Amino acid sequence: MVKLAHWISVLPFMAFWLNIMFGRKLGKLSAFISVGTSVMAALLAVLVCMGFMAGGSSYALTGWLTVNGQPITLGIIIDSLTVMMLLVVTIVGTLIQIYSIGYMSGDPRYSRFFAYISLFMASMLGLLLADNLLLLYIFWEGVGLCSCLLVAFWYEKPAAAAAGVKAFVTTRVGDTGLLLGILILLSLGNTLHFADMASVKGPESLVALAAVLIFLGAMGKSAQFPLHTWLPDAMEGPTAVSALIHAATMVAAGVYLVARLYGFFLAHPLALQMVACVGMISALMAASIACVTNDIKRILAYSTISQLGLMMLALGTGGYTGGTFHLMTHAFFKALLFLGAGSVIHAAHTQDIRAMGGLFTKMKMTSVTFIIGALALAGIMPFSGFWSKDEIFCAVWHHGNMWFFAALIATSFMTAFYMARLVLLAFFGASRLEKDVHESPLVMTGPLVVLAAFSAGLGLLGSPWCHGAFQHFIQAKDEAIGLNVPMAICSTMVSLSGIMGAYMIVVRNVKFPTWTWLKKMAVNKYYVDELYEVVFVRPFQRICVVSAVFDGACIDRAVNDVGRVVGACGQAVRRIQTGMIDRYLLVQAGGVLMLLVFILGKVCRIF
Amino acid sequence: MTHDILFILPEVVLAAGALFILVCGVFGCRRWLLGFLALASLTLAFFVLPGGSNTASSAFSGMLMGDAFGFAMRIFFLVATVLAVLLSMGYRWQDDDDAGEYFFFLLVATACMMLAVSSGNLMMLYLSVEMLSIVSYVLAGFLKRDIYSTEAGLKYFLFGALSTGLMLYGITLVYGLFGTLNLADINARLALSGVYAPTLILAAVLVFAGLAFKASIVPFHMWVADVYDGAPWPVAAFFSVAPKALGFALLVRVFFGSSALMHSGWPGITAVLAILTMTIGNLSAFHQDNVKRLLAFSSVGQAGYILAGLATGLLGLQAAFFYMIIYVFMNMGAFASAALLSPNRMDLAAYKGMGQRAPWGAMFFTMFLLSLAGLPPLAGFLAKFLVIRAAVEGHYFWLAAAVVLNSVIAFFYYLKVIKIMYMDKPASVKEVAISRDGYLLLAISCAAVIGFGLWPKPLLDILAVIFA
Amino acid sequence: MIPLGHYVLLSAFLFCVGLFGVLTQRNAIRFLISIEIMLNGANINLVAFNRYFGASDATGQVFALFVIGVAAAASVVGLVLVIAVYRLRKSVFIDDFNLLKW
Amino acid sequence: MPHILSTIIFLPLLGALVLAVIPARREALIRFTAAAFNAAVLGCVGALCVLFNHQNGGMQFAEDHSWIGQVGIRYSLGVDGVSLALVFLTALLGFLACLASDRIRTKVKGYFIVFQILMTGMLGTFLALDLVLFYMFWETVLIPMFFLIGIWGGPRREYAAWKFFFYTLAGSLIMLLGIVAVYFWAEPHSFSMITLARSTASLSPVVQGALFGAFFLAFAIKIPVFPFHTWLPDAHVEAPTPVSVILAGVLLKMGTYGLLRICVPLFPAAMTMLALPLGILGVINLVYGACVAFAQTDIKKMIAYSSVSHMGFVLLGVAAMNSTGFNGSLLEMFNHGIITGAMFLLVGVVYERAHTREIGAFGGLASVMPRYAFFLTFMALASLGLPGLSGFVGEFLSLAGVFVAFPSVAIAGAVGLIALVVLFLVMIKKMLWGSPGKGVSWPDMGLKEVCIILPLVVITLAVGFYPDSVLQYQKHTIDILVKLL
Amino acid sequence: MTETVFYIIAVSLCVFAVLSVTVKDVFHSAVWLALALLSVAGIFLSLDAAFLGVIQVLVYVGGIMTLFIFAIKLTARIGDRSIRQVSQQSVCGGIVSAGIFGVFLIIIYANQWNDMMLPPGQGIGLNGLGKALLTTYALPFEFISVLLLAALVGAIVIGKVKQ
Repeated sequence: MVKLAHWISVLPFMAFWLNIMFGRKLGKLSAFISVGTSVMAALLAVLVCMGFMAGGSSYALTGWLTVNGQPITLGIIIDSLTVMMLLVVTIVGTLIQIYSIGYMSGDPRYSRFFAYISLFMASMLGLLLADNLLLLYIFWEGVGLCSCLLVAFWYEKPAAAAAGVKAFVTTRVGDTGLLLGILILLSLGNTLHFADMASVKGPESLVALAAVLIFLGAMGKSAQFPLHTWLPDAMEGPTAVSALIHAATMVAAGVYLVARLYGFFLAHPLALQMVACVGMISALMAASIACVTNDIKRILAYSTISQLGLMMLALGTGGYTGGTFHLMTHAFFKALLFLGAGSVIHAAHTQDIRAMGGLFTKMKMTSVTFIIGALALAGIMPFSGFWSKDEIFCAVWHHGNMWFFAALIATSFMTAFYMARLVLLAFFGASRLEKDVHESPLVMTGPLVVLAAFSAGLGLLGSPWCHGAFQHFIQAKDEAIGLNVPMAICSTMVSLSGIMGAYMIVVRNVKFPTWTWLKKMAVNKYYVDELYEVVFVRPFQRICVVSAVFDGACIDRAVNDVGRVVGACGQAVRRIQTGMIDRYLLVQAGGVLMLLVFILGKVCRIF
Repeated sequence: MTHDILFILPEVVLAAGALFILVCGVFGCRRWLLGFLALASLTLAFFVLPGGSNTASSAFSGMLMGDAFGFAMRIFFLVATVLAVLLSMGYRWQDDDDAGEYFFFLLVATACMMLAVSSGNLMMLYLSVEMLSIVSYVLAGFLKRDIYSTEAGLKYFLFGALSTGLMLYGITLVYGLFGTLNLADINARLALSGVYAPTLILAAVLVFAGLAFKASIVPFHMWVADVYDGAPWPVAAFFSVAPKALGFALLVRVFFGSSALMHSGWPGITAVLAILTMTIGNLSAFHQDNVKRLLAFSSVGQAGYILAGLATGLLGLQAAFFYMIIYVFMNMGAFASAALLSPNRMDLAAYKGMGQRAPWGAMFFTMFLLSLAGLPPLAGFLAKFLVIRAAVEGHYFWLAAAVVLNSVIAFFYYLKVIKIMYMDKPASVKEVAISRDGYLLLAISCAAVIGFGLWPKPLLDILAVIFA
Repeated sequence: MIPLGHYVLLSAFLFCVGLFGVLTQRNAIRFLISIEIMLNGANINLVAFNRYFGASDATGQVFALFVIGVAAAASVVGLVLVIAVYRLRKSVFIDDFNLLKW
Repeated sequence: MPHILSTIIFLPLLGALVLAVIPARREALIRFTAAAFNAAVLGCVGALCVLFNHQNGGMQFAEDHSWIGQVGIRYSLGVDGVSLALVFLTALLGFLACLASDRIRTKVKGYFIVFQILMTGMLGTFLALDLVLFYMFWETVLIPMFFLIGIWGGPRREYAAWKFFFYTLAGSLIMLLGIVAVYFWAEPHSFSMITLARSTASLSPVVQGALFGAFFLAFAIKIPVFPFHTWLPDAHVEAPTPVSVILAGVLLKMGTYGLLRICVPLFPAAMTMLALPLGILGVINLVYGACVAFAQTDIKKMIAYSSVSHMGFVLLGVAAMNSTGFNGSLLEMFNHGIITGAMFLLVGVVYERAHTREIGAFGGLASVMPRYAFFLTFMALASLGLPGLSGFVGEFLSLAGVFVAFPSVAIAGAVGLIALVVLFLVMIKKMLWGSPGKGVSWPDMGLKEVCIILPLVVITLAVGFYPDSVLQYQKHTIDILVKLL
Repeated sequence: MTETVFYIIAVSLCVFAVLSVTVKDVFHSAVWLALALLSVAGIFLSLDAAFLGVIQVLVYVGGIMTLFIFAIKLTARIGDRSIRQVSQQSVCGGIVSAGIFGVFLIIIYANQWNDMMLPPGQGIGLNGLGKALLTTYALPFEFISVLLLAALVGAIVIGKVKQ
């Protein structure tokens, strides 16, 4: 049963080629092809999961390359992490594709959209199934490409095109780090298979550098602190795309990579420490920005960066279960929030939450599901968010570093704050919309309900009632299985205070006079974009112009000058022939004299 | 006695043929018939040639010596003159008189060259060179009503008289030193004594001046451009091929044949002269806009390459003479196609768009120019390759580098002509007709250039025998 | 007794006077005159060497004879060319003939 | 088939002769016969690939006859792993360029005759084993290229043709000096590359260095390496599309092939000594090419400069001096030929419709010409080294190889790769995305144009997914080559 | 006694030669040349080459000088004595020819000819000369005739004026 795993990735790939080749002729049918294949992939994933439960194992496919004498073989890896991620990606992917049938109904390039989505699914699933770092890198770039194509799907808008390029280039910077990490490992003679990544040969410093570089790749893909600028701009793409790629699956690839190489990272505490720090910084920064942004999709984007920061923090502080569990739950409720936002935008035709209001009464289904997602994100008791965030609280507390714990509390507080603010502004209060608003069609609200169910129920897997089913499944090493009651109370209190804060500011509009400069910094996204513009983009353009001018002026002119010089001396020599016979005779007699003097001087040394 | 007569039978046949043509010319035969007669006498001389000369003998009490080198050169001159006669028949002359005298001079010149190259005595050598010069002055100034041709004739005379004067004085000094003018004895006495008196250097330089004038080596090359420019096309073509080859043959006979002179400073100096000849020849041709002067300077450049071969020892001799044989066909072909394509207008603008107006003619001309430049599949490349090989083998690296540098410069102006023919729009689109004899000549030279390019083995074997 | 050196010196002097004449004349005919002087210089050399090398063979004198013949032929052709140029250009001065240049 | 290599080389020449006979006004017949002959060559090369024995790394189908005995020049041909891929590339691109030549309407007969001679020259260069024979074919490529650029080229064609000709000629003549010098310095005097490989290894490094310098100069101009590259953009901009396909696809490879075939086996000591400078040159090529390309406004000049940076990768591969590096550089040569050939064909498609190459002139082509947009995006991604397409494999192997030898150079190379990515993505953004400009309403790619591009796309995908399809041919030869070092 | 005669003739020969080259008027230069040729004939007589002296007088002075006079009369316009006779490079010409003469002097005095005295006995007589002409040097003798013929034909071809 497990041997069919590679079909999970191949099926969507076939759907991609079908849609590309016969896109225009298929029209509406292309949606059903891609949804059909992802449903089949989901079923296969379930089968693989059962096969895995019954003791299935990873298997090899074919040999691919020999680098430095090391044969690199392609294979499929089957273990708890992969199975869990396969299930998450296929289920969320299918739901989002169903949702986008409605969302993209009027679009002229309808079939091309589903082609790209299928290609994305194929690459993402391939990434999960890859059993060595090189194959993972190949699908890694494929995923980056699809995100670029989908973000720039409405390429008539220059902003979308620029965002697509920015996304691909920034992730590509990260991927170069991953590539260099692979090259280092290869040059040290290791095979890149995950199985033997724990026991890597080579000098400590080099391998640590490799680990850091690989994490650089993960940072690029998961939009962590230095390379996060592309995710907010990526919101130019259709919301379904944002939901699928920039919330649930692709951005999770970075965390998946760190989790996959957890043995390797554990062997190098320095790299682990860096993971934690980067996670902390991203979480804090993104959360603070989210509190002050007014565009619904950008709030969710920054929230994603923040949550991923938390996951990285969890992994960095040894919380393998916390990180992975939060990864799973976050995929569901963040997808739900994005799709909810999508249906809100679809109906209200605006993204600015200050211009919305009172949607609760008009869009009952969307509002309820959205609120469930928000509560899950904020980490309120019964919902999945609470359980996974609780795991993270335990892991960080267990790690002992007070700075991390303080950052964790601050982030949870801010998370609760901006989600509550968003919900209050968008769904409650007076309606500031001009036109009336009506509920989205069933094809869009259906997936919302299913996702809401998942967001609510999934958390219970890790709760004591199912006596740690998820922990056993994920083969967690750390022993903090039982519910740590005081930690749970503390996290709930933090979330509730966050919500109260939002309520005070939004409904009671109480002015908090403190930290105005921090508020101004957050509004301007800490000037990171402008920094990159000044440090990287503009100097690069200037270097190019200078080198082009240099190329034309110096080298080209030098070459032409050589031709001119030879021409000039040709002209000079030609001038000797003046046609005057007496000069010729003189040259001849002079020639004889010179020859005489030269030979006598040389041969007989008379002179 | 019969052996002596047999030895010089070819020359006698040529002289008789020349006189016969002279007489026919007087009785008003047309140019084509006279040309045919000239060809007949040349072929007859060719068949008579092997009869008289077994390679070891000398005739007329040392006046002539019949070695393999002399024999080969005599065939060489016959072939060169056949090509020149063909060109003269194919070329459209302005006025058709004096055709008889023209062919008379051509044949007499060939007879002199054949005698000169097989002469074993400096007196005979001087007389035949002087005879050739006198005939050449007349040929250069042949079109007596055209101011350019007469000026060319006069310039050639003035330059030639001074050079042969120098050579004569050199020969008198040689006679003073050795008491005899017979080359064999001179070489023997030179090898014997080994003392290198300054007078001999003086004599050698003066004789070298005379011969270098013929072979257009640098300090004595000033006349080349003006005389070729002024002389009519077939005469210029003949000058660029036969007398130049004679110059080099005599240089080998007098200087490079005997070993005594070789080990002294001569090779170094000839190498320097070779570089000068190449460079000045190619550079002067760089900005030429008159095809004839361009080809004249290119022939000076080619003389430089041949001299480079001579400067580098035995392997170089073979390379130089292989180059010379190929040079005959390339250069005659180039001159012929230039002459046939635009006989009266010599500026490059006349050749604009020749690719459309005379496709075959232009193709032949391109073929010859590329061979002169040294493009691989053609024979020109192989010739240059052998010279470079000889230079590197003799450790004359800067000479080899000079040959390479010069062929880059040379490629420029050869390609400039090709560019003008194919890439510029023609002024007038009327077709340019080439006469039957013209095509025959072009075909022969083209066949030789391509044939020797692809299969040079027979030629190299002959040269190996000559310079064993 | 006259040493051979004097004869050779005399012929060398004549040769150089002829050369000087050739290099500095503007008139073609004076050019020819200088050429004649050079050739006579050579003749003296030839006859002197023949005489001083013991009268076994007559190479020198025969060669001198031929040189006189050749000089005659050369000056005939030279003069004809000069006259032909004069007929067209109405001048005998060498530096007027520079149509063929560069 | 005893003389398969000779038939491959001289079949195009035979085609040229046949074309010479056909009267100039029968253009259709001329195009058909030219295409037929090129197809025949492609067929022969295909047969060659099939008959080629992968396991045996040495020379196969060798032909060796004495040509000019006295001088020691032999007519010896042979194909092995190194040259097989390039011969196939030449035949394929020649055939496709021939099909794409329907844009040439003036002097068609002359065009195809010169084109066939060019093919003979290129095929001969890759198959010759005798240094002088190699040099002869190397030079025969010059004149046809000069005519092709000079007569059928763009506005500044003569200047470009001159520059191209004299740049390459100067280099190759210096190589001639090198060839003659090698002949005399090697112990058993010979021109054949195989015997020389054994005898020159004993030469002192200084002598090897000098000889290597002579050869390297000629190849550096052809590759082109940084200071000698200014002829490439001019030649590309002015050459008609099919000619620039051949120029980019094959002529650049003659330089790098020379490095692998002549410099590495003949001067191993010099190569190992100069590997680092070569690597540094490779990086300069890579970064400098991408930067200058980024600042170009003419699409063809941009792609020309991008070829300069791709050639940087090949140099990196060669500088690695190990089997992975050589495999990478050889594969990169093959891929670059395919990809850049396709890019130029695509540029030709747009140029034929818009008659301008300024990138500013086309915006938003994706909505006007979707099929063209797909192909251009595909090829742009392949050339920026997207994994899963052939570009990546070559670059990855070169980088992996160089990393073992010189880590810092490899890191600089990988960072330089980002410049390449930015270059091509911005090109796609400017040309395809954004709203279509005024008057941009051209028909999409016709069936013929698609059929020309399709084989190249298929090969790029095939090599990308399964690189062993090409690597298997060259693995064993390169192992032998590495053993020589 | 013969020495003094030789030296007188030699000195006069040098004076005549220099005068014929430097004098302004072309006609005077031709006359000085004639005198120089006569003194050369004298030199031949002093070297016991009587026949050569006679030939010299007959051919040179008689034949070639008349040719020159004809040519001068045909080309030189009367009274053009004022036109500059010396070319611009006269100074360089002088230097070069002086240089070459200097080299001659150095070499001749470094040579063994200086001390060679006149051997006893007469030079080659007329019959010796005649025998040499027709036996060892028969080929050049015939060759000279063809040369003169060619010069003749050449002169006619270029000289004749078309009716």
